[in-house]
Amino acid sequence: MRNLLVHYGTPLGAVTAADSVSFSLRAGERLGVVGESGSGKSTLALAILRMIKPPGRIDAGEVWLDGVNLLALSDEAMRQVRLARIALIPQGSMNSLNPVMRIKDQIADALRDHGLAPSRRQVEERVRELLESVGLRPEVADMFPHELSGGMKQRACIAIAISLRPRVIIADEPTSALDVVVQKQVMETLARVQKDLGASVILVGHDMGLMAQFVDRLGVMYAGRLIEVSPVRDIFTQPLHPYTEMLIASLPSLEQKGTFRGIPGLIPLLRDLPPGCAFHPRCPHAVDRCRAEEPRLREIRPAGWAACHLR
Amino acid sequence: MRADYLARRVGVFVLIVWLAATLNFFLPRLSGQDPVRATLLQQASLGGHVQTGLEAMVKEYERRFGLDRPLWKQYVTYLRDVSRFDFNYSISSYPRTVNSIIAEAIPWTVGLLGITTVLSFTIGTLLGALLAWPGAPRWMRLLMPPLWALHAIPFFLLGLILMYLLAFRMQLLPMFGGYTAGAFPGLTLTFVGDVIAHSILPALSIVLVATGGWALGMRGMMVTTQGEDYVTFAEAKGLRRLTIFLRYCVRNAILPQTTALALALGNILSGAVLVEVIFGYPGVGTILFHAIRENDHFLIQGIVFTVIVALGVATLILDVLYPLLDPRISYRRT
Amino acid sequence: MRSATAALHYVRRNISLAVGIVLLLALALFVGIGHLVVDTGKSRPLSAPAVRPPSAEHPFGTDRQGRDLLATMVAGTPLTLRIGFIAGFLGVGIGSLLGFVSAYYRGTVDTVIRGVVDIGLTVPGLLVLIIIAVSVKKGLTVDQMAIIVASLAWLNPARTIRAQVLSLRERGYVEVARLSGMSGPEIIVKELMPNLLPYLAATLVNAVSSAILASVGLEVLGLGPIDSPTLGMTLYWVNFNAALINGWWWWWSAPLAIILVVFLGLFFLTVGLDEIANPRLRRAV
Amino acid sequence: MSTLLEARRVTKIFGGGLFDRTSTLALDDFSLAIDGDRPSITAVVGESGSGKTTLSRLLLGLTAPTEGRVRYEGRDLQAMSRAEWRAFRRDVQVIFQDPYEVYNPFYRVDHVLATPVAKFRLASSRAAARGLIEDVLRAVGLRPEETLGRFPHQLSGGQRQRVMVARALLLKPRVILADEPVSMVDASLRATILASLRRMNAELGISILYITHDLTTAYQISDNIVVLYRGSVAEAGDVELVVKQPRHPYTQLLLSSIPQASAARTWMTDNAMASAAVYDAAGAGCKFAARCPSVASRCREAAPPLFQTDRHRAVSCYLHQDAPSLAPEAMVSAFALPSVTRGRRS
Repeated sequence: MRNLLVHYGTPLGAVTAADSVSFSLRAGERLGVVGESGSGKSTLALAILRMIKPPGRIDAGEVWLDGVNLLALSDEAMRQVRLARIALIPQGSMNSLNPVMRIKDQIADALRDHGLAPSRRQVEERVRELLESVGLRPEVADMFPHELSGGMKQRACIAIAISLRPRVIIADEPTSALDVVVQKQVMETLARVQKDLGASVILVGHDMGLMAQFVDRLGVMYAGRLIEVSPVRDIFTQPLHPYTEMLIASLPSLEQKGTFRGIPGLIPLLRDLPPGCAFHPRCPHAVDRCRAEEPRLREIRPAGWAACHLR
Repeated sequence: MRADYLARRVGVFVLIVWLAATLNFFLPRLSGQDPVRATLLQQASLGGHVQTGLEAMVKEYERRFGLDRPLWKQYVTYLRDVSRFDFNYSISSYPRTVNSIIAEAIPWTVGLLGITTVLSFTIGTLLGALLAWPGAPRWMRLLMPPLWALHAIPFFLLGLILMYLLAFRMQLLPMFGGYTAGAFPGLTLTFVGDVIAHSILPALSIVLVATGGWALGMRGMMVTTQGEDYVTFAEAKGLRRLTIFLRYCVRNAILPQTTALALALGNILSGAVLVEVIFGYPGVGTILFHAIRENDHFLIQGIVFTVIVALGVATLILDVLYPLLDPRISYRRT
Repeated sequence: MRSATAALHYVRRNISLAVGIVLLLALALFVGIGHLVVDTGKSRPLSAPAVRPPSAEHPFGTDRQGRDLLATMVAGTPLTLRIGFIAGFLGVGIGSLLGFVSAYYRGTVDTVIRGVVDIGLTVPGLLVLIIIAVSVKKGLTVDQMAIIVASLAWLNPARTIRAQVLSLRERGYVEVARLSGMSGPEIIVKELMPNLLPYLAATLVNAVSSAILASVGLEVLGLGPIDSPTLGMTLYWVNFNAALINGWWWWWSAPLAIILVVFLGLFFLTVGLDEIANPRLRRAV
Repeated sequence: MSTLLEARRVTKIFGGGLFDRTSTLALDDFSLAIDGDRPSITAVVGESGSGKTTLSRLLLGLTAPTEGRVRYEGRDLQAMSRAEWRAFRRDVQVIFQDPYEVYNPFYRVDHVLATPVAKFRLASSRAAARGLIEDVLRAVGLRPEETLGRFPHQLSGGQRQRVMVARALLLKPRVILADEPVSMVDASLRATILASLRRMNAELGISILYITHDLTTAYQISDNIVVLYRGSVAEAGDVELVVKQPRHPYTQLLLSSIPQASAARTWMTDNAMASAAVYDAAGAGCKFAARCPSVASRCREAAPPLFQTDRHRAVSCYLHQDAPSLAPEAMVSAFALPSVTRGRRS
């Protein structure tokens, strides 16, 4: 695994959901992408898989995986890449499994459509193996989704995602609908299968706590732009961007009481962005330049990138 | 759970049949006098070739449902008869029994309705599914407006138009009846061919109208299904477009279609009755038409009751089979 | 002013709605102008020579009993529509009342109403109507006809509106309204109704259309108001006199064309209203 | 101490009718009381299926308990007269989870504010009503001219939720039930809403019941906390004690499952195969027994009562059976007094 470089713009009609986002991902790395609602983080996940639906579209940019530009592939070649090389773990909205198919059939059709057509015995064997690797009992293979709990469904989704040993796993808010206890179990499962496969993980979400505990490096999105990318420890000790700093300050903790405070102002709408830096109306340090000129993502300290004029 | 479901469903069926029978019994008596009796007496007083039979019928009717007997006793007698499918004699064609007349007509109606329902459901559902598929050819989209328009027209009106154009003007197909008058009914090739030729027009007028409805419903469901998370995930699994289309979209979108089928049967049947009348097709609808014209109350009651029971059975079968399509059903409460 | 242009703009996008309105307006014009220029008395039998093809004097021709068909259409169309509207309004009125009560109050009321509706819907409506029509005395009037048709017309509205209210009543704003001191009927009228208006309209048009269909069906079977020149009765006479095989094409073309316009108009109106009532469809357009 | 709103030995079972063999025990012999004299913030924390939604509906009188009583000022909610019911409706207000669903899309946001004013006759004139509404909007940090006259979809989630807080304030309630008020609001806006809840408690003397799945925010704003597990109290008492030194194995599991937003990484362990949650049929014993690491045989025989381990804490676990046991309805006696003296409303 060499480099994954994403760099693209996606106008949804007149709306730019993600603008000039670029980053690289190393083999075996866990990268987090965090953002509040409307920050374009889910668009990013779908864009890497080339699954942006009209009226959205990818206008420019490149996604490199092991020396291949995914955006230049044919539709059929891209289909082969999905799951086999880049797999998605969908949002934990409990609705990602086909309600009328048994779990084993939902794994089997993925194997079959990727040219693996082994015997029924082999399929059963592989399904059992996969379920076991995510901590599910073999009986689950013959069950329907409605017979599983939320955590079990999400584990089944992980089993599907790793069925072809992908290089990159994109997890889009995988635990957003789960209770904390189950969330921890699911994330531990994800961490373990990732280690076994040696795959990289892109975790997309809004929960800073989950990011702090799970990822190696964290990208922060605001209004469709990546405004900071740093190793996760640095972000929490010395954030570079004022938004990151205020976001962290707004999080309640279990350590100390009464220390958190919100960010005043509103999250801007993507169709109505302020000129210059999108954060300037809420930024306490904003200067004239912030109102006029949009900052670019620059390396401010080793491995620490931020898009802010003040740095 | 499944036994519960079955028991509840059969219970509903019995309830429907009982209600239909009760309605059949009480409605004619609501007007104060007994219209059945009135008709019988009127027919008897008119005289004619069947007078002796009619007098016997009046006597028989008096014996069973005599007004001197309390209403509930009449009702019990009636329920007993109905449960044995005994609907008495036909008033207009005495001494034939209502049963024998209905039995003769039923194969025609079941054949026509069964085939047209299956055809229109299959074609419509398929068409609706294809219409929602991004890979569908463009000409298909042009089918939509005519289908919509046809869907809005009552079956029998389309029947009239088709009959005028194809049978009367172009003389392509026979106009009336189930087979050519004078033909010898039997399992010969010519007779079967004759029957098919006669059924094309009535069948066409039902299929053309009904297909649009199924197509519309299926297209709507497909659009909904395509927005579901499991379809997005299926795409992320790198499945072939055909796999996603068939096993994820169509498979789920067809579920509400099937539930709708049970409800639609009643409407199709109501429409088919009129189609039969227009084409003089020897099915239940035409018999009903004649029965109404001749005030043959026993025959009317017998037909209505039989049809409601038959429809009840059809929907019962559909409902019992439905859990095979949708694994969630045995858990869901209705 | 602005809302008027906005409405016009919307209608231009909602083609179905526009088509429906135009068709029904055209029909209304035909009837309205017809009543001014045509002597509807000619719709009575023996007021014209029998079985004449269209001519200057009888633009739509005449039938075998000596009715002028143009006069018959002008007189009969509003009668048929009247049956449809009376039955439709009664049906939707009763149906939505039951639907609202059933879904909002739940419990035993709901179980009973839902049971009756579910069973009623599985029974072929026309057959039940036939039994009713046969049972009541002969010589129906148009209004009695409407009431007979209405006796089943409430089933479908009750069912669909119950389903809509069921989904709406789970919304948070119903709860908030209750906590703000609103009573049950008040919540139904002020909180639920406004959101269901387009839906109710679509249901109404649908019910009118079904009622007309049912009434025409009964009439073709000979169970209608024999003395009235409604569209369905005209078709009954067409069938009775075997006009089709006798080549009297004008006799059936006129009522057929008008019924087609009625059904198509109502159908496109429903589709258009559905588009307003159902935001998901609106987005898909 | 005068009890304002009280749930006394309340049990709520859903289903279980004649034709329905599946019944759910949503709340099991649960008691809670809100003190009228010392307005405090009490948090009820539980995961999905813990019965917290049922509790909030019971306390609001939106459903009736299967067993037990819910009382307001000593009157059973199920047996109130019309006038008492109106007073209750006014005094006990609620803030719901979803800040969008609570708005009728047909009306402007003014509707949710104007309705209670009209229904409870809070103002004598149109101008007075307007003034009242503007006051409460300002009190929650919204500018009336930017808020009124808008449709709900024109406001952000945070703004919408603040309008709901304003609505509650309008009625000058004595108790506010906040049911997951920030779980659907973006992180950067949560703090503002929680701060206004605290202010309402401190400055206006309104008691607040904060129902949530989120222990972290519960810790931040409440004085006392009740941890629910499948319809029963696991642990209750002073929030500092419960959060900093949890005694019930479930509270401990819950706390260790929360990913902390800090540079210290202690969350993930390698025993990833901890079995997927086992929910066996509710037997006679402790409901947590099936998942408890320190389960003993007696845990499966009978459900543990509450043991008062500290002055301001009670735990339902046999690990603490040496402590004196406490009747369920007496749980409140383990609550701490509010740490700050709060003003009473005039």
